[in-house]
Amino acid sequence: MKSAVIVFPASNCDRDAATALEQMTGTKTLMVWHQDSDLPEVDLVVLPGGFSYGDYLRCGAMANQSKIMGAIKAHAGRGGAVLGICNGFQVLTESGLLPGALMRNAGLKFICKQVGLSVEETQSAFTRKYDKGQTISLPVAHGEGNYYADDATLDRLEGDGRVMFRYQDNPNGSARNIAGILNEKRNVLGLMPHPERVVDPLTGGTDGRGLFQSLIETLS
Amino acid sequence: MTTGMKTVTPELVREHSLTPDEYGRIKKLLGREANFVELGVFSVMWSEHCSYKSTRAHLKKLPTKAAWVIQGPGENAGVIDIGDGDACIFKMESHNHPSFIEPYQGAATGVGGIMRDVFTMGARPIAMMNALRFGEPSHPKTRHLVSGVVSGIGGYGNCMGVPTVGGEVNFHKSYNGNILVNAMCVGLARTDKIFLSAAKGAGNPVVYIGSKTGRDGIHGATMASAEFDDASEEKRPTVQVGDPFTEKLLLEACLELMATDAIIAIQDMGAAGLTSSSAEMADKGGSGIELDLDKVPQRETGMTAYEMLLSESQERMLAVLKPGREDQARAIFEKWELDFAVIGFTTDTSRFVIKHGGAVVADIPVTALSDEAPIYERPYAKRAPVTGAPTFDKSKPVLASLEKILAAPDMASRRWVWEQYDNSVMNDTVQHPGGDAAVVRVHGTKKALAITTDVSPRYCRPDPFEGGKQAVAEAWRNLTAVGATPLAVTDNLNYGNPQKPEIMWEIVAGIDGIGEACRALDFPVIGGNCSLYNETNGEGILPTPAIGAVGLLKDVTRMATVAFKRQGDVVILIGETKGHLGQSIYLREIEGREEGAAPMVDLAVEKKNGDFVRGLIASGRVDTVHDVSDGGVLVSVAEMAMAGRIGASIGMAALPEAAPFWFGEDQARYVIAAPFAEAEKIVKEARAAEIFVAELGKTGGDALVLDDKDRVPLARLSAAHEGWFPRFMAGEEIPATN
Amino acid sequence: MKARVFVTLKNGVLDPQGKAIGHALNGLGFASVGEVRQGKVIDLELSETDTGKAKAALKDMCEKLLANTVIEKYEIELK
Amino acid sequence: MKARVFVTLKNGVLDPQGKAIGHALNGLGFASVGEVRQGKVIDLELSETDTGKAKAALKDMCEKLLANTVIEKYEIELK
Ligand SMILES: Nc1ncnc2c1ncn2[C@@H]1O[C@H](COP(=O)(O)OP(=O)(O)O)[C@@H](O)[C@H]1O
Ligand SMILES: [Mg+2]
Repeated sequence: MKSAVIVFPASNCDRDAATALEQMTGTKTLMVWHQDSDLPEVDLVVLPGGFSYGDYLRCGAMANQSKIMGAIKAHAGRGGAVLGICNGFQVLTESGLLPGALMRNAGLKFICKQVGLSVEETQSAFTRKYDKGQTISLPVAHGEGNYYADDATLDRLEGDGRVMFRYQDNPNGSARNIAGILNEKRNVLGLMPHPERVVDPLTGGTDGRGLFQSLIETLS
Repeated sequence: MTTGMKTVTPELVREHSLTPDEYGRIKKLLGREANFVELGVFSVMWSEHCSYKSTRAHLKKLPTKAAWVIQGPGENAGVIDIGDGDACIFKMESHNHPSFIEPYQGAATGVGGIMRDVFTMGARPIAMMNALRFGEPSHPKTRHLVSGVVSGIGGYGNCMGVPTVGGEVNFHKSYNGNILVNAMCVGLARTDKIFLSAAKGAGNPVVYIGSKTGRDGIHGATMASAEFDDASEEKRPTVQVGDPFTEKLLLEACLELMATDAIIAIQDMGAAGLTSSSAEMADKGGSGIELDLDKVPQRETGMTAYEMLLSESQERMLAVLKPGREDQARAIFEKWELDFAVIGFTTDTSRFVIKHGGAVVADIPVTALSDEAPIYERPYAKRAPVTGAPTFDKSKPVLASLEKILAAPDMASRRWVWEQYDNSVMNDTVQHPGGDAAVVRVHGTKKALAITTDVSPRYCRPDPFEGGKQAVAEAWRNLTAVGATPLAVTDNLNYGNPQKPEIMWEIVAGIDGIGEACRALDFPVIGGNCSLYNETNGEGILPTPAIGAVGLLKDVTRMATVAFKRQGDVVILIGETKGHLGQSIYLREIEGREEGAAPMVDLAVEKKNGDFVRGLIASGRVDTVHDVSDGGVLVSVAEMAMAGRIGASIGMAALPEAAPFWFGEDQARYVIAAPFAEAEKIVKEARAAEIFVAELGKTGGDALVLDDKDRVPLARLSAAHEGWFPRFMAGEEIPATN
Repeated sequence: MKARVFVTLKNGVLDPQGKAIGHALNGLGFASVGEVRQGKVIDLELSETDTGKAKAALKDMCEKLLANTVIEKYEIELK
Repeated sequence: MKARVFVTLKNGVLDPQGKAIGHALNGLGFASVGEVRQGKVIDLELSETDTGKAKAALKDMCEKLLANTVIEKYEIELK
């Protein structure tokens, strides 16, 4: 599986995503600058966590205006896999590739902690290696991860089996405990927790590996 | 163009916090009267903050050398060799005053400032710590300050993508009007890629990079000057606003430039901005410098030379490049959308020359701003250290006292604080906040750095010397407790007004204590910062010499954590317990008194016990260790139990008095836990080595059981320990004491 | 020309920040305070001199960047 | 009664957000955009019916909570 990580100004989990991917795939990850207009030929595009443009105005809003977004939309349109983690998820909702929006945490504070998630759906390139209903523990680290969408959208997401992860103990006020969702074509995933931070037992656990293994199995 | 020039009068000199004697010295050095701009330059360069005029003579006594020290004090940060061509660069700095005025921005810019000190030397920051002191919880300002400072630290550090991995939080009434915000940054570089600030050579371009210059933070002393009167209050904010987004770009751009060989010298613009960075670079390089202020990128119109030279706008750096490399550098900064301008050049005149609007507005010998700055041997008056052992009520039930102590403001879990910090970004955090020291892996290796900050100000007031020693010893102990070899120290000396002989003595004794401990433990001081005049209404803060320290784990899989890991492990106490209750948490929280002598640190014993424990961890025999500090042995055992969610049954036969043993704060002690067979061997070896050792009991169950009769469920202890901070911050609890 | 853009949450979208402010104000003794909503105000200097063109450009800016119309609405004011 | 409070950074205080927004708008081709400053707008419902009292209370709220007068200024509007 070949993958690319997009680097926006003040992305800061770009290296983490690349390191996790390299560790899992054994192949070099390509780093792509936000000003580029083309993507290299890859199976997976990752929009990493961080504070693109300082999270000024709205998280992900300015990154969504980057040149590279055109190529990412085209890649997604062709069915290519896109993974948005944390700030990457915010960019995806801002761009319309995923529905809804991520608002300020209900507690109004930044939260960094390990949270329990249930894997809601395993019918996807991102989650097939997990068991349905499995509980996994991933870290969150965000100030604006409070998922919002109108009821009709939420019903549709649930009806289509596109809610992929739910919080067991909602840390941020997200509607219906949603932590991660898929797009309609099931090739774009956005989630607030950080799977790339849990691929090494020494630094927090290995519960994030399943996501990368799923992708490797599907895309290789 | 307004030159902002005005005549220098005695009045103006005083407004710049310079004494008549100091101004006399300035005239002599210049051979004439200073003009207004020059007066401003001298006032900041000769300020306590920049010149260390009260402490310089004493700081010289600190040990700064060891085989592994690459760069000691004097540069933006200290550097140590951690093997394999890797260098660790770190420093700690205070942002006390701004954080009191505007907690969010004050703390945020403190974080930004210390990060620049570290990355200006070529390091990528990999970890942040912060040591915070607030007033008593019941003070009306405290909650607001805690909330603002913590979110400011998080706001800046989180955006930078550098994990904040630990620190300290204390509450005490002496900080009611003067909080302390000390931030520490640790970075990594290669030993052959370290950048210094010496602007050697003449004719080399001086470049300005980062954010534009505005009228931020211009020295308070100059506020009264008439020049500003026409402008509204609004024009001169004394508090700077941090822009972590720009800092992140500046970090990446600087590291990119540093990967080339275009740089001769580089330095961040910290306190006194353009003035101190340029003067210090010229001074260190033995050169002169000439700057043209018209070329400085400016955020506002009509700025005077005085304003530009004294501005403390954030997120700016100054570099001296090899001639001809300007375009290469400019391309990098343009890519990162940062300002870049050639604003001057180095000279061979040894003079600091500033031009504005085509005219020379300052012309000063460089050494007048550095070596010739006054140094004061301020008089100090020794106060006899407080001695004696306090009395206490022997009938108080031990476990009830424990529960109360675990929920005391200084002892309760800091989870509320560190959950607002991204402590796992960069994916190398091996020990998160909550343990003895944070452990951060050196990316891509099996090595790791252990990091801690420590000081017990309550010991430093009754005995500044022992308190200074103790701060170093505790830092060394915390590093040892995770299995690291302690390597070096950065200090942050927070004291009151040095012009008061009693305070000056606290400073001198504190430095002496730190020096003695660092020498005995082979733990050199490679950098530091002094913050003096921490007073309100004539009341000084508790002397607070915070010690930041770094150690090395050669193999991160050979590491200890505080959590109990298995049922049935033997719990062992290493180190002698005499039962020292003077100035202890027990005395303060249970008896409501701050009395008695501070505990003494026997440095030889400290070293012996620590080396023994570290040996056990390094050989893979022990993985569960906690040092004994605030609150004593029982608090350590309880913390280990809560962290591991495994209880323990402990006891001590034939104790004449329970409280001194369980809550005494004797130094040089550790609690460890190991399986039975291993534990037997450890006890034998310790005895053979003449190290005090005692078996306290066994791990197991879901309660803490004392002497086989009293018990308290862990869930209850955890609820007390975890509950206080969130309740306090939610406004549900305002304790009357402390 | 100077312009002011207001970006506020749509009715029906929960505003925890506004709620917290209202709560704090009540706590401070301002009993008369009912619902509170917080939004953003963005002040812009425009070199454009034609009001019509400026308005159109501002609308475009709001749609493209300044507001997220999934959750926010905007108002434009020219001065 | 409804009130609107504007809280904006004082002149001269760096506004990183405004700066970034201005930059982004220029990047999107809105060349006419010069300086941009971002602030907060707070909409409050007040049960108070006396305008004078409301104004005084709002001023008090701004000083005590809504604005950080070290770096921010405020304006009050009653509607
Ligand atoms: N301001 C802070 N920021 C982050 N972590 C903190 C802070 N204050 C305390 N901590 C963490 O809480 C834990 C307990 O702190 P403390 O009681 O001071 O430890 P010790 O006594 O071992 O020095 C440590 O892991 C420390 O790093
Ligand atoms: Mg400790």
